[in-house]
Amino acid sequence: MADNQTSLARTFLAGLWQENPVLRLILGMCPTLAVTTSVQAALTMGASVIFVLIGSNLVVSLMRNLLKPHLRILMFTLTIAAFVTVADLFLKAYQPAMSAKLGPYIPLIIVNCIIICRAEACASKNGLLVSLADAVGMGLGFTGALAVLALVRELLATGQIVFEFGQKVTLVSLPDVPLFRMAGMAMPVGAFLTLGLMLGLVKMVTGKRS
Amino acid sequence: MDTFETLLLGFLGIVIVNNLVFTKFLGTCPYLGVSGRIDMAFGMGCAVTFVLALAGTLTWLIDYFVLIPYGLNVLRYVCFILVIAGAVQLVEMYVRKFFPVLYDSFGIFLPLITTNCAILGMCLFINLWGIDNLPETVVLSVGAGLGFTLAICIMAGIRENLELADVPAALRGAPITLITAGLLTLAFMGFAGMIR
Amino acid sequence: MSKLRFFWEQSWLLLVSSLVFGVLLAIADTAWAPRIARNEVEKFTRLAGGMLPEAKRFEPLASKIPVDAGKGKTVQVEVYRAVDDSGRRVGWAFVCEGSGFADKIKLVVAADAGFEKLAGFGVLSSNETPGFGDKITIPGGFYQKQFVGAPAGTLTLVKTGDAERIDGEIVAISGATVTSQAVVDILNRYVSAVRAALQEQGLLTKE
Amino acid sequence: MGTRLLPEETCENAGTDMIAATGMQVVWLSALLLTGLGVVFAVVLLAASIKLKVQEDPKVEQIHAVLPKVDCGACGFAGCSSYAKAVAADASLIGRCSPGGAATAAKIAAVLNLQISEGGAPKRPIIHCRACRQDKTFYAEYRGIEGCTSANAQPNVQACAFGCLGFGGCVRRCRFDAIHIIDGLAVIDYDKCTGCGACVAGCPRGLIEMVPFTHEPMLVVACSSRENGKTTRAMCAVGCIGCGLCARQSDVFTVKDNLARVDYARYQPSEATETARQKCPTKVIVFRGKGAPADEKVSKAPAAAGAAS
Repeated sequence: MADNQTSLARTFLAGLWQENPVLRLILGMCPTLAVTTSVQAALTMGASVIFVLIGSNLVVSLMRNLLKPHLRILMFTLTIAAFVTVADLFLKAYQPAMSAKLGPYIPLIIVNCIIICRAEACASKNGLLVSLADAVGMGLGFTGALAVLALVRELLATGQIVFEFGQKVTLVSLPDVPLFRMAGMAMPVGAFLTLGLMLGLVKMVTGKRS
Repeated sequence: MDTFETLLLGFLGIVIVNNLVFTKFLGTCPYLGVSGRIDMAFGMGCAVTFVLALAGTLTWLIDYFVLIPYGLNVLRYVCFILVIAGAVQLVEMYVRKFFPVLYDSFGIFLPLITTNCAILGMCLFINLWGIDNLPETVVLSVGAGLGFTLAICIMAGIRENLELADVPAALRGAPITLITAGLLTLAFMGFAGMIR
Repeated sequence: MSKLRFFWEQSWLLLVSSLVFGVLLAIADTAWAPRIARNEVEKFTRLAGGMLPEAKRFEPLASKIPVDAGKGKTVQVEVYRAVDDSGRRVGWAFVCEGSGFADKIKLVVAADAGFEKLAGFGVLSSNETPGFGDKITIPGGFYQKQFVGAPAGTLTLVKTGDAERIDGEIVAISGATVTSQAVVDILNRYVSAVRAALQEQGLLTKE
Repeated sequence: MGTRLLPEETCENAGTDMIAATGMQVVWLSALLLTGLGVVFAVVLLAASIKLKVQEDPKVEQIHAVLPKVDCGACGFAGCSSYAKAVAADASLIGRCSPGGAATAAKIAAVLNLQISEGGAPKRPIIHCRACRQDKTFYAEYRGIEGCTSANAQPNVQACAFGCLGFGGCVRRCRFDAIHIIDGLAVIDYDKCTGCGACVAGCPRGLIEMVPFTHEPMLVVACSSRENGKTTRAMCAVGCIGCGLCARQSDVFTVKDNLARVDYARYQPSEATETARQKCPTKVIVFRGKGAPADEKVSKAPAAAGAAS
């Protein structure tokens, strides 16, 4: 991708919709299913993925000419793991509740297909600016998809969206009617079904012939 | 003696009760991608089991003998992923060179495993559950691999029949696989809480 | 020498970056370690403080108490003495862990000064089945209230009974018997063992 | 809500100096551990990559180089190397790499095209039929399933049993949107076509053939009717009646079962092939490929009075 202005905007927008990692490239399923029981958790996961994505894309695109073939994968995993550890430490220090709730899924960002995919497909071939645009685009695309999924699941499971900053803040609260108290939505069953239907919806909207 | 009993219960527990794919969402990326045909799925399962056993033991050794005594917990993730990536790449080269036949059957899945959440996930869970002896680590790792193979082979069988089914256009491919996986999770929830 | 040169040329990037990342992570770790430790302690004291209102400070005991945690494993338990302003002992608190329905459950248990009656328990971490098992985490909820004032001996779980009556019987949460049983098991295992150890060390004498 | 039970300063200074003591030690130790691991892996992997080198078929290696090498499994194959091997063997799998998207597909096509004809011309599909709806005669109006395979199963859907049915069996298989049904006839858009060959299997009547495009555009006999001249004229205004005029002009053309064929191994555009094209009574020899002139129109009236509806 040439390094001019239009390609920057195009890479950024591609990440948001045409090549949205979750909805179109179907990558990064593990965190998407695991963490979307609550909107706050989804947003925290999205934020940490953006941070790691930007960090690793920049470092990878900085060293893209020095990479040797046999150490390629090792270098990517090392950089990504380092950034994920920083993110994990930060969360443990400043957001202990969230870090406990997300548990093992923060370190699992290392093997999240999106980050290694962007590092390999985009960052190791383009300059800093394009990689940055791509990282932010992909990150926001990922967070957006996660937030929507979490919204649906949390509303259906508990009937309310709760944010915890010290004290509980209930944004939305729906009547205590069975439709909004489906415990299944918080369990793995709900995760798979909701994501499956959501991907189906996206495919219908884009009318993609596969 | 009860250690054998714990090992057996632990093994059954990890294969059926808290199966990595259904209860912990680990390994869903290749689970959706490679479960098209049963032979591919089985090959993938064997490769994952082999690497999980190898990686689980290696990472536990490093964790137990180096990280915890010296208090270097911060390096846990970096060391784990370095070991896994290095081990997988080494094994792949070795199998490709000396066992070409074996390589064609399951070796080709090896590079796919470095970005597989199940491997790193399992290593982290071993650390999280505070397993403090080697036999239990090996048994749990192999069990997790077999659990993954079980899940992916069941899914491959279903998806092969799904090819003949009249799936609505929008749901073809990943969406229908996810919905099937959801129903499978429902089935596996029957085992929940059986072994703790 | 050419072998070494060739080796350095090929993989200097990996060595340099692993060194740099190692140092960076360690610095980040030491910078944030006190904050993380404080968060952990804060969470413990907030829960324990909730159960022992008059306690002002929690002092860890000199030595940890070994408790047999089943499956042939013994766990070292850190017991804290709850002390008010005047230094008088007002209760005990400690952290214990066991396997629940889906995953491990980590609890904070508090008892009165003489360790005769429990002052209740709080959940540090658990991921029981949402909608059923996670009812144990509600502070002051139907299930947790039954433990406040319960005898520090062995507790039994009953399917039906009067939850208001505070005695050795705990009424299970409907639909989450396995989780309720898990909590009772954890408490039975740790409470009696810790009490025995404290009695042995003569720390339960009236002050 | 509870009072601050742990006075800040006692825990703070007790905590920090204890951490600080080992602080420097942790930094020093972790640096040592990580570099140690790095050295071990660097040495082992370097040695392995040299000693365990396996020579790979260059074509597969070139394709592997082009792929994102992320081994995400989205293509249904287990990782990029096995996908590269599969694509090298069967070009119709080109569009499967979703992370790479169209860019990677085009690059694979470029690599493949150079390889398929051993460095010769890239292979492109051509369609052996050029009859639009108004050129064909129909015995009945077909209201069955809108699909070539199902229409092909019914006898006499259209007079000609060999020609293009126009229900888009090939369109459905093409991943590059390079083939369309225009006015009842499948037409290839050579700018978009990557030569992957997926459409060949889409046509139940086998009208699509992959041909090495040594020149651009190429001459093609756009018909597959093996009926004799009189019947073909009755069924279709632009069918090949097997008159043999083209074969007499240039040996590039041969006629078998009343149907002319171009021998692409010896194909060379020349004076003779040009006169053959002009002499053809039904103008069935046409140009196909980038920049191909439009087919010449032929008056609709088929010679014999067929029972055209």
